[in-house]
Amino acid sequence: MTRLWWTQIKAVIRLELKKTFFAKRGLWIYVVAALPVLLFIAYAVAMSHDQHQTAKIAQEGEKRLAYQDLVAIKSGMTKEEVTAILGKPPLIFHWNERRPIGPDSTVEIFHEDLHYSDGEGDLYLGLANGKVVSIHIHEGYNLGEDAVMFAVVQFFFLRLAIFFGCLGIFMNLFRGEVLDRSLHFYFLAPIRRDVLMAGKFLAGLLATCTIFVTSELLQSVAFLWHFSPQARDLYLYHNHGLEHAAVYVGVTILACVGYGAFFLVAGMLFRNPIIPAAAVLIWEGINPFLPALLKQFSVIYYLKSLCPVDIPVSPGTPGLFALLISNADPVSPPLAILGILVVALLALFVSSVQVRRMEINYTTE
Amino acid sequence: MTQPGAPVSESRSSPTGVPSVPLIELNGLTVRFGNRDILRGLTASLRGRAIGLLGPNGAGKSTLINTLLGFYKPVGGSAKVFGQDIGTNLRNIRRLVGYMPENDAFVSKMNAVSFVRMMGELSGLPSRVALERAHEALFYVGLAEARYRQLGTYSLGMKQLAKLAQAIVHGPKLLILDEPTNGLDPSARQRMVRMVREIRDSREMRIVLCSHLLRDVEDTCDEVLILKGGQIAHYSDLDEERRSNKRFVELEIYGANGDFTAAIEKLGCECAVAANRMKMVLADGVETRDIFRIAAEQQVRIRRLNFRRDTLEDIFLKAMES
Amino acid sequence: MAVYRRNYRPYSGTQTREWSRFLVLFRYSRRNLFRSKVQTGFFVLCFFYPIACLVMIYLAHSASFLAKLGVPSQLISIDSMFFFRYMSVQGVLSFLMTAFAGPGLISPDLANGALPLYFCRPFSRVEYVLGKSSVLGILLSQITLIPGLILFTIQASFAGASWTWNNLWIAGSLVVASLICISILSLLAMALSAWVKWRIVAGALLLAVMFFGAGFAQAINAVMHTDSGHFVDVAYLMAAIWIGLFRVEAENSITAFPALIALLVYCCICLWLLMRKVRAFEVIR
Amino acid sequence: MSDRIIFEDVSKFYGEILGVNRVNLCIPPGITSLVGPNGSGKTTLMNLMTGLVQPSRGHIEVLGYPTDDPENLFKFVGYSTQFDAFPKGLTGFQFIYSYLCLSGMPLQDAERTAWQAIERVNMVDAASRKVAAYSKGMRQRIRLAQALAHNPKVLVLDEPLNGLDPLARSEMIALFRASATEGSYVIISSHILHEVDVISDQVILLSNGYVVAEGQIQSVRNEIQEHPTQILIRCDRPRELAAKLFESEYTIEASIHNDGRGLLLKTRDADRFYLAMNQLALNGLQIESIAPADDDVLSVYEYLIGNEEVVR
Repeated sequence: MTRLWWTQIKAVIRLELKKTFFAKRGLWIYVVAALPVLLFIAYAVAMSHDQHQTAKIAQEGEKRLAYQDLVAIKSGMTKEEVTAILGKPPLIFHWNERRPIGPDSTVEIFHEDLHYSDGEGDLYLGLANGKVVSIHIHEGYNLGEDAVMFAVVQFFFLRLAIFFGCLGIFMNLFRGEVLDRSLHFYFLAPIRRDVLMAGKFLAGLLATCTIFVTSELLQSVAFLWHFSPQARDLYLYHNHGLEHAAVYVGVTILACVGYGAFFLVAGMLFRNPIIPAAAVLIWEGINPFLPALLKQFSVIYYLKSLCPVDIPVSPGTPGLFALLISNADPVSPPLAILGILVVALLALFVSSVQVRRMEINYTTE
Repeated sequence: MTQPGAPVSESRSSPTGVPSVPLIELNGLTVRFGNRDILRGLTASLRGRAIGLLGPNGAGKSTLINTLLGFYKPVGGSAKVFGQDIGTNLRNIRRLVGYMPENDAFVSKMNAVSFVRMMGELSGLPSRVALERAHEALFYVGLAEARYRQLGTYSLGMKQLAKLAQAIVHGPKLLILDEPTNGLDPSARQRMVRMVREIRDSREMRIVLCSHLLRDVEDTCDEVLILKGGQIAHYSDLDEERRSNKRFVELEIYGANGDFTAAIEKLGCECAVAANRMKMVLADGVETRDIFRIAAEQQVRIRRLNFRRDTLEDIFLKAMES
Repeated sequence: MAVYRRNYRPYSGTQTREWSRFLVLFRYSRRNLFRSKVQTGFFVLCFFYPIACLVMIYLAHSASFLAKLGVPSQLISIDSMFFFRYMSVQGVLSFLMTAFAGPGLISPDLANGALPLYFCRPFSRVEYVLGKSSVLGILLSQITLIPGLILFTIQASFAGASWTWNNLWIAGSLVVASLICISILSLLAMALSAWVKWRIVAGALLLAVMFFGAGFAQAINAVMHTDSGHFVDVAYLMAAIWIGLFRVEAENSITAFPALIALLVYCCICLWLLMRKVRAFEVIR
Repeated sequence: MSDRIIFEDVSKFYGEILGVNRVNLCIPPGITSLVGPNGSGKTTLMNLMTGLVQPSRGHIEVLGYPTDDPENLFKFVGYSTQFDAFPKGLTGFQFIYSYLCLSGMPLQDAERTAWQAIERVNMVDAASRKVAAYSKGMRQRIRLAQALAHNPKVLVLDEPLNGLDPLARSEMIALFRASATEGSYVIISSHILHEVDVISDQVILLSNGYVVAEGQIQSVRNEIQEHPTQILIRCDRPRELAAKLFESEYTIEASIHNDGRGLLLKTRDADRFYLAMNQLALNGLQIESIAPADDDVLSVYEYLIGNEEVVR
């Protein structure tokens, strides 16, 4: 018996995957998943280009410079003093300015911009008539803050992309079929309705997980691309980078399970997916302000608890994220996982009941 | 201001009703989707008042219609409607044509009147006239009571009628019907067929009707164009086709035994018997009277007797074999 | 005494002018639009802020009254900033209006296969799009452009010739700003609704494009340490252009001209989508 | 374990809308045609017997199985619906194939069976194209193939001939015939009455959700006493014939055709008329044709359901 069911489930999955992966209407999900990857690739390219520049400057300078050399420069120094410390500037621009100092008299000012580098950071000096007037030290990109930024973006991704992705795919499983008037096709096969549902759910899960996990991994790769090997190792092994990545993958999968089950039910109960979607989004949005009991009944609550780096809401992070990443009282990981699974199972049970009494009458929209 | 009258005056000119300018003129019309040729060099000139367009699925009937309406561009050859080329003055052709598509087509949030009225206005009727004619058209197709209801709530048959109404509202000279009786229940079908016949006989409109139900085509059309695999398999005048072989007789008889058949064969007519149905070829000199005589002798009841005419079905089958 | 049989009647009367046909579509679509109560209610709602502006203009010119209230009269100053604020508020409203009314225009026709019925008549695809978009165009200009100009004229009549002469350019910017806003919004709405043939989803998608755009713009900026991320944020681009037009000091990291180029590119994409989807029959190979 | 399809006063309501009401049926093997206007409940009846909808009242049994158990039911039931839609992006073959896979069939068996089914509706050359690109008739046929694929004992077909060309029609009808003679149950709904006339062993007439008649056409026709038999005679001198016929008491009414070459006779006793006709024919009457005008489904339909307006 169960062997038959498994073969049937496999058949359903095969059929569904063909539809979910190559459906025109599913295209946007790929886009959503691909955007952050592209973003990080762009990031990697830009960063490596900058570093290349910096290194080149450092090479061309006649002295090997260290960081303290750069900071040694004070404003008011003459060009000679500067060159005494830093050597001849590898890169230099200059131009003339005539500045009005009275109703009809002007004065000529000779500007020079010098650019030094110690291979990590850059030093930009502005000289006017041979005196240093502006000093700007541009620190090299250090992995620490970028890692936080990375975490933030990934979290944002988790919150929205996976939410909408699951919405798109799992809503399609039943509601989409009803809208296409093709659901009866499944109900005409000698297969238990709940087996069918299980198959569809697994198919959806497979699809979402593949898409989003791949995206996560690609993001990490793209992010770490341009860093020097030792920096990478530092991040991965000593800075928990690796385990974070692993955890993120886990969280992604859990998110798919949770949201998936949720939208599966929603797709059976509601004619119009927008309403439940909006409801859930709001529910999860106000989640932080809910009493502890109600908190239990949402996916994001557990996801937040699972997220490894609880991001410091520094003034640097944009407002949108700040709102999303606030997490009041986290629960312990095992509890969180359990919670999500319970929520999912609850949803699946409801939908299995629902699917058994589902009827085919496609009313005209 | 446009002049929809021009080609029609020609069609009136000839007394027979068959106009000097052919209704549709195809020469070498070829249409291709991707690498599949749907129409392969059709060449014909159709003149009938009501032309039935027949053919198996995928023979290119709908494609031909859509090409005539300019929805698809031919890759080769040309076509003329009322002597106007579909390439150059499509707009004029569309002015003269009313089209009832096969798949259901409507605007869900409108009631029938404003839907038909809008369509009328889109093909150039002044607003007031359009309203007037919209009501007329809806009455004419028999949506009288339902015409203020929203089209979204219509049943299949009613949607068909609404489609017909929008096709005739602007008083076209050519009415193109793609599967008009599709999915209609018997009474609705009879009604539709009756209507098409009326329109044909009113001589205001020429009709191109595309259908799978030979019975409907036979009831409505005077010419048939049979397509097959994107080519013309047969084009003929139905009435002439019908005037052939008068010697085939079909019988349905009760209370007969072998003797009856034997007696018939004694007359020298070969005949085939199946259950209580019987087909025979009257040998010359033999009349129906003789059959009745035999029946009278043997107390046989003849429930059905008729000369088989060469029906459209036979024509169609012949065309398919060729 | 006579018996009249009602049967088919041919028509050989006058015909309306070719160019005016798209207005038919305009009329009917508009009528459908305002059949919904919510729609009408929201439309009324859109006029609250303009009325408020009207009051402010009045107050600004009745110094005595302000004095009575003890408000310093220079508190309210009617200048380009004032109109910029007006524009941004109405811009948001008109966006919501588009999200509400836009998708209903095309998607039902595609979903119910009505397009062949339009195009088998002497009526082209361009005319169709024109007719449908004119509905949105008029609707939005009733929210943005027209009240704006009215406010300007009233202000002008209060403030006198010299002010008017010096600030005439504001009127110009009002026109241009609202035209840009209208065209991009309506094109976006129509393209999306033609693409997903389902009204509600199209509406949602429009919102998504805006918000996701904003979010992603921020993400880009955060990651790349730049400001050019804002180019994917339509609302931001529009704001940039307006700031340029009204010559106000507001922090905005994109200048008007590149923003305008970006918007034009988006418009072209929308048009392309629209023209691909609005056909009598989709040929499936 | 019965060998019938049984409805015990079954009612189905969609909210307030009446699907079918108080239906009692016992359908034997052979070809059974459902006939009735649009919205008379044909499709509902079919959905009920395939468990796509469950009855609001009453009890349905298909060869002894309840309809709420798809796993067993569809082992011997095939249903070709009227819904003209398919799962996205499948080719004709994949459509059938995946359907068979759903039933847990081993893959290569499924493939073989699928091809067999496709051959039976001769769609072989189009089978590898996307269903989305099919014409109406092809879609119809592939649906049929899906219903036939697993050689079910009960075939439920909702307007199976809709949109088929004449050739395909006759092929399909032959197909149904064949499976009916093998003793399976073929339930067909159709609007084309002259075809129903030819193919069906028994008919079920539906109107507004009620069964108004069921059984063999002839017997149903004979049930309707209030309508005398109508016979159409075409001959050269109809008036003379009419005059003669009026002498016999079983003649109720006779009317001359407009073209003056036809005579429509209403008689209470057809058989005696036929016998008499033989005699009449002998004395110099040129008879072109004789045909009973109202023993077919169409006339039964018109008598029982009436030529009611399309607009309901």
